[in-house]
Amino acid sequence: MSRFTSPLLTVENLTVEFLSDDAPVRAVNAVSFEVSRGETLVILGESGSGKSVSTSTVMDLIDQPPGDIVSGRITFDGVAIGNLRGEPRRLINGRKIAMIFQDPLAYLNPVYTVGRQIIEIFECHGVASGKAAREQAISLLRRVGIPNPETRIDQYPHQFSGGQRQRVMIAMAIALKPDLLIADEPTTALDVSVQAQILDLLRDLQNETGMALILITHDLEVAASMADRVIVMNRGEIVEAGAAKDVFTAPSHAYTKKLISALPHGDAAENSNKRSTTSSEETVLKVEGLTKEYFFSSGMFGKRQSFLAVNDVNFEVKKGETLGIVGESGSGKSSVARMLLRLAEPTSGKAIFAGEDIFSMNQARLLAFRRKVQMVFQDPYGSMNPRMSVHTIISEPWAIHGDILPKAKWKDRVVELLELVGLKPEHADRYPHQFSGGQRQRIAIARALASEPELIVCDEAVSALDVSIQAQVIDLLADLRTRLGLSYIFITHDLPIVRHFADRIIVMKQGEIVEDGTTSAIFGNPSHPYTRSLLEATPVPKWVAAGA
Amino acid sequence: MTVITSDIAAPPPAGKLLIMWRCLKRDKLALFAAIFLLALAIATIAGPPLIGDLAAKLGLRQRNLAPFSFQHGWVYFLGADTLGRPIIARLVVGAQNTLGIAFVAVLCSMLTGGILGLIAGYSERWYSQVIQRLADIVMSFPSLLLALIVLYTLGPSITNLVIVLACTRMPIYLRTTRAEVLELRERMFVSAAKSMGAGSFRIVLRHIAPLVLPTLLTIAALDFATVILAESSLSFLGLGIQPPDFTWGAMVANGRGYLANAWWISFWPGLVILLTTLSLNLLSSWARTFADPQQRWRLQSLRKTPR
Amino acid sequence: MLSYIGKRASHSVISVIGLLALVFFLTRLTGDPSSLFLPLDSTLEARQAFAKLHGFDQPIHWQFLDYLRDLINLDFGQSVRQNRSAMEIALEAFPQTLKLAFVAMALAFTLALVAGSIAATRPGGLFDRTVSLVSLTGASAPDFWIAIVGILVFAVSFDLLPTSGTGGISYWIMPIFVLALRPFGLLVQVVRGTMLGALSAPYIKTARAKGLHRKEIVFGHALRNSLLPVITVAGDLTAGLVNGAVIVESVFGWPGIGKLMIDAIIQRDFAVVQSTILVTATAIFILNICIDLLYAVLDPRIRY
Amino acid sequence: QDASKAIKIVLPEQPANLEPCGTIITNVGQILSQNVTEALTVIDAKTGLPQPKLATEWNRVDDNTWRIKIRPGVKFQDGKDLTAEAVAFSIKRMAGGTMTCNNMAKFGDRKIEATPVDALTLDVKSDRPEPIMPTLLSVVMVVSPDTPVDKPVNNPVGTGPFKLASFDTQSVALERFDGYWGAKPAIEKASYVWRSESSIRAAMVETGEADLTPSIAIQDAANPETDFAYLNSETTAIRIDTAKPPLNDPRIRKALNLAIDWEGLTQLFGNDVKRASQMVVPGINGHDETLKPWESDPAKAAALVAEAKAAGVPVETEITLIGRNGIYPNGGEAMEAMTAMWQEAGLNVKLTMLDVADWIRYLQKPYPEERGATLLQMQHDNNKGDAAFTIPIFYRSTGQYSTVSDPALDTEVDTALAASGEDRTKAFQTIFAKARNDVVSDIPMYHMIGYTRVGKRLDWRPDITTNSEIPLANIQLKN
Ligand SMILES: Nc1ncnc2c1ncn2[C@@H]1O[C@H](COP(=O)(O)OP(=O)(O)OP(=O)(O)O)[C@@H](O)[C@H]1O
Ligand SMILES: Nc1ncnc2c1ncn2[C@@H]1O[C@H](COP(=O)(O)OP(=O)(O)OP(=O)(O)O)[C@@H](O)[C@H]1O
Ligand SMILES: [Mg+2]
Ligand SMILES: [Mg+2]
Ligand code: NI
Repeated sequence: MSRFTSPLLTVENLTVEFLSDDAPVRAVNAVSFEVSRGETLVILGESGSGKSVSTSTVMDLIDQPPGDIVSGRITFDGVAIGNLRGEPRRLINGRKIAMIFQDPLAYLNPVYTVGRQIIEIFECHGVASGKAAREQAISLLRRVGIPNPETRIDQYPHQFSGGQRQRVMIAMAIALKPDLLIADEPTTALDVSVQAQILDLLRDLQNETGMALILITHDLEVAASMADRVIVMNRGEIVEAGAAKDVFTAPSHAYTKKLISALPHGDAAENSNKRSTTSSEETVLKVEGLTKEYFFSSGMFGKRQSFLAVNDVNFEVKKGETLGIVGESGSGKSSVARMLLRLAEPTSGKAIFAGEDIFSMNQARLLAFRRKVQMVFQDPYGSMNPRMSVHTIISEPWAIHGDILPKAKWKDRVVELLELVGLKPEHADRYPHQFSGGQRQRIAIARALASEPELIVCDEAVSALDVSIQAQVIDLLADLRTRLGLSYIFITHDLPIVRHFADRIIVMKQGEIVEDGTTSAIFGNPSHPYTRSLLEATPVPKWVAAGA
Repeated sequence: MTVITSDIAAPPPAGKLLIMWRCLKRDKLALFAAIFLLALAIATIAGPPLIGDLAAKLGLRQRNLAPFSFQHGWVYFLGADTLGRPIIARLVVGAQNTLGIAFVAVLCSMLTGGILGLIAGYSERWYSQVIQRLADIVMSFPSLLLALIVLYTLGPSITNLVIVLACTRMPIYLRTTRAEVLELRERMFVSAAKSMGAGSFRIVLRHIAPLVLPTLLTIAALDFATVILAESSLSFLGLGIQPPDFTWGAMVANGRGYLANAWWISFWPGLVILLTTLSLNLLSSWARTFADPQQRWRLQSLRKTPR
Repeated sequence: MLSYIGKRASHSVISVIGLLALVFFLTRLTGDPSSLFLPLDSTLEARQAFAKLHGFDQPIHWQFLDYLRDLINLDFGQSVRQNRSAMEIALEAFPQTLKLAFVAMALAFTLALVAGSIAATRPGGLFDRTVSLVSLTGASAPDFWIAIVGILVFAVSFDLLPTSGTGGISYWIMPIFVLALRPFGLLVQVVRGTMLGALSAPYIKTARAKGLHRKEIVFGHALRNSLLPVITVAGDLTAGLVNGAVIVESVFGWPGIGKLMIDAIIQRDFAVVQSTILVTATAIFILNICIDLLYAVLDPRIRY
Repeated sequence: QDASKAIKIVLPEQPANLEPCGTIITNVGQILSQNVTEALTVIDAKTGLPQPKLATEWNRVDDNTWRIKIRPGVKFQDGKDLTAEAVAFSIKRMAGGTMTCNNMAKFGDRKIEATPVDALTLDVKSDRPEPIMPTLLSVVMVVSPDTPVDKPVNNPVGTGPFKLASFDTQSVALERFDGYWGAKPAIEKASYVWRSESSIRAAMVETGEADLTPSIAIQDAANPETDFAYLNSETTAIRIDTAKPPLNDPRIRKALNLAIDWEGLTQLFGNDVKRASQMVVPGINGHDETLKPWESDPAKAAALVAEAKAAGVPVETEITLIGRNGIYPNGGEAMEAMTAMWQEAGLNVKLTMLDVADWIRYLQKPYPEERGATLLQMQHDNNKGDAAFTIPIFYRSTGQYSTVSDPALDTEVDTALAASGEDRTKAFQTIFAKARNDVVSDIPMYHMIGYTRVGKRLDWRPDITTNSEIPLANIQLKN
């Protein structure tokens, strides 16, 4: 493209492997790409295709060994940085190149306040310090849409919701207005309106400073709205590259074609939906007046403060039905999910499951209950024991509830489940840290399915999956629902997916349900202003916007 | 992702033991440590029947015989002790009691401390508090006094000695375990396990304990030396091992007055204690690496693709 | 937080009283002090008179009630051997031990943090191996060995340091060194172990991507996350020193509480045993409360 | 003050207190005796006879009464005069029973009472005839009448050449007392510190940090220029419990003596020690120089055991040898060696090493009921010049350590104690001979040797009294 003259970053023929006793795993194979100032390069691709690994290599974040850069040349601003270490590398990382990590929950240090983690960047690059740095950090948090940044700056990551942590991560990355920003799935946990706000922010930065952006996303609409150029990766290789418009309108590679046609959007979703066909009258779960108040104190001896995260939430889930929960990031969706599984005690309220209040169950009843209800966590990496292999992780429900599956059959069943979610049998012997974000999410889904539950609570369960695999997983879930009468509570920010998959939807904002109804009703005739703003926030492709 | 199978043939699937052996081979120091401990084990079992009598044979006319001479036979190569008994023979014969006492004592303290620590850390019930305060009490109880009390109430015996040693070392395991559990129980995977229906027992044992164990092993490996030496300091109360039985610790203590004139009397037993501890530590740090999937590659062959 | 401290403190007070009662009854099972205080060839009558004078002939529970009554009046009893108030003796010795323990631990702790962390950044490397070997050797060698050989070498052969006693800086060097050796060895190992895990955590990648100084990454991010077991072990070792730096105290003639306690135990000077245990136990309980509070400071996820 | 006239002495142990009534405790006596406080008499190290100190002369008024003349012109360190009244006070303080007085142990069960006759004369009465009263008076430390009577003190005030300057947990300091009645000592200041490790004490004198240490281990006494050996009035022995089979058979007891490889055992204690044949050292009234120690004769020992066995003595019965940890240097090793030797001789001996408190139960009457056949490691110290401090304890049936109960022997002991002069010596010697040859209730081992390291600055030699006193006044400074 003529607009961008000299490339800022060039990656040539990059090949990365992971070594162990077994044959090496080739994660990235002969990948080349470049990005210029002010340009946005979007990397699309299958989950596990090497997107994160190839971009991490740019920042020297792959540990070698066990990682091994077999070949490749990385040039940034005319300097070869492939083997750069120590002080020169430090001056580039964070300041010239910054990265938004895919899994914001694990990538924040749990023992420091978010404020400190942001201020640190200013201080170590000598940009600002003390009060000034704090001021800047607060304004950054405000820019990424964190409410009350003055108080929240002194809180710790675990006190933030998934989407809020992701935004903290973004704030950290843009703090020094880098020349190149690598954003690895930056909006996976953000609702559409916040997502739009963040994308605007990134665009503004690009206009302001000429920042180059490498955006990894699975979301085709986001991709289209941001991309100047697109590369598509599959199985560690680049299968297609070109100007955004060309790739989207005239894909050439089979995988790209599959990708673009995989998930129907907009009204197409309304028609080709995977919603439940056999609507039943039997109520599986009834939630009444659920309320959660978080207490926290600022500092060791600080005053105790409280925050009402969930406020008087009521809903019902029927057998064989999918209840979608959408809403603002930080509106208490995950809190509701955690309470339903008795992982957090509610401040007040009731949840009747099979005629019994979950919150007053004794240990034995709880055990039976937990066999029937499973959860897919928003943070799949954190939810797996790092010492356990995938086989052990997936077979754990069988070990807990001895009567589900005889031990002899575990191995086969694990392989079966892995294949159902699009992973390979040999993955069973690997450990969580050896997977990509999307792969971990799929392992979590496989585990949830393992105990053959009646109700699954999915907290952003498919948010990191590329559309083709997303479709595969949704199909799987829909199939199970029809065959086994499973019910789902499906928390997501992704409107096409809920529209496609959910039977009824509740919309949450600031801890309260602002609207609920059947999917068609919500999408066809939204009544609450917030719902409307959600539906309107659909991004427009960049070439269309530019052309207009 | 492509699995390159063409240029490197995948090794045939190996059993757990074989994998461990391969990993052990890659860490030379740990390998030496293992070999040393193995040799020690063999000497412990096979040694006493072979040279048992030599260890007790008095040689009052060759008291404190200096080492490094074959004049009196090879058993005197490392010198003789204060009663002229050959040090080599005594090292071999002393190993059994020493290692037996230390091993059992360390194991007991680690197990009880670890288990109580897991309970105290994970549970928030009243007994967690009770366990902790009890640990505080044990911690503030002078070990010598404990030894004396045990001696007077239960009488001298090796079992009681082990009880005393295990009791006094127990709090460190308990408190360390608890500290780790406090953090680990807040981790997401514990919630995940809970949500799957795992009981406290399973969570503590399967999810938390494996992550605590490496730290405990590290402490235990060093405690081995502490326990061996502490044992000898208790024997002067009459609670320790009684002559003619002896341990390395007793040998070290025996040579205490001779450091300026006959260093070898306490040096050699001190050295074997040191080597044993060192070996255990090297092995425990190897085990730590091996048990951690994120670190295990350090012990693997990592064959690179040719470029 | 304040309520937690209050609760902990009250539990601790109860525990200390329990400990004292335990010590009171159990020590009296360990033989009659009269024969120990009097010369070996003194007569039975003399011994009985002695027991009567000091109330050892009373039933044990009466003795205990007496003790409690005195305790309420803050009278901790008289040392039979030293002809002085037992608490006065204990409080005189305690600061000496505390000074020594504090300096030694501070030294061992900081050195171990630094050495252990650096060793963990390159496991199996030269620095790691050297630190491990040196620290483990120091930690598993008998302490009197090091103390006596140290004196023979540095004081006698080279005449660099005084053999023993108290006084200026030079008197501190050897005792501190000997005391710090074992804690250092153990702490290095614990730091190294936990740091290995922490250094491969994802947030370390974040720190690297942020371009933090290596020092910041290792000591700020990784170390901070692995401190829990480290301070626990350090606390435990401190308690050990507070309770019994006996070897160092007796070899170097340091008038501390460890030696005092051991002597009192061996000589069955019950009042001194009780008082020293009261003093050290109080210190240890306070130490443990501090450490538990420190957990919450170090890791915000831990709340009491 | 002149630093060159100040000396430092390292003791093995911290004195628990400085009560003048406890000077028979080694580490108290080594500081106080002859320095801060003085007694009425002192024992001459060579002859064992009492010599004048604060008493100038004495004579026996009747069987139970001795009249003592007090030295005139003596002042206490607090300025008070020494009078008969003051001496009577000191004796009353000691014997009155209002406080525990360790030195009283030397009096056994005797009761004494002192009454001033005039300003410098005093009558001392005992409840039964006491021929060696002047010797006994050597343990009566005379203290200022201002000393509290009912409780022990840590700030003694006596008449000695030095007065206490300070006493804390690290050291005791003495200063020369200018009002002293006798010759002015060369030393002006003395301080005492304590280290338990013998090698450290030796090192301190070697480096010049200290000037004198009264006892170091044999292996540390390697420098003939500074290290002096002295017979230290201690006798080591094994006591045989004659009441329990098989030890109630004299043959077995003799066999125990004969089975030891004495020459080998001596290696443990160095060649300076003297084999003992009786429980008191030479120089003590009653010691019999002609009495031979047991020879080593394993063959004869075996024969005796066989003979006893044939006579139906249960020789296989387990005999417990009870040792005491740390009793004297190499004590543990000696027990180990002797056990091995006895086992060699066919006796079923088992060793248990106990700590003091536990060991004392076996040493002193009443003995534990369930004790079985026991041998007991012991060490006896008599530096008071007379076998009266030994014989009744060991051989009279009422004796503290005694395991014999022989009425004939009892009367013999009583007669000996009442006798004086030649008769007394003879009678004691007969009893020792009987104990050695017929009763065999003990296995005398050695008269022990102590080693003292004296710094190059000092001109002083240890002697048999060094274990109980180090008179600073006797120490001269070289050049
Ligand atoms: N430490 C590791 N050891 C072995 N294999 C690894 C390791 N890290 C990643 N991989 C593998 O490398 C491949 C590429 O991973 P990468 O994280 O780049 O995927 P991705 O394209 O970002 O996928 P996603 O969209 O799911 O995040 C995956 O197949 C993954 O299993
Ligand atoms: N432990 C906690 N202490 C204090 N506040 C908390 C805590 N956990 C969550 N919160 C707050 O509660 C609110 C709801 O959090 P929750 O995780 O339920 O949001 P969410 O709806 O899942 O959002 P997202 O879509 O971003 O994941 C957020 O504002 C969050 O900051
Ligand atoms: Mg990824
Ligand atoms: Mg959430
Ligand atoms: Ni999305």
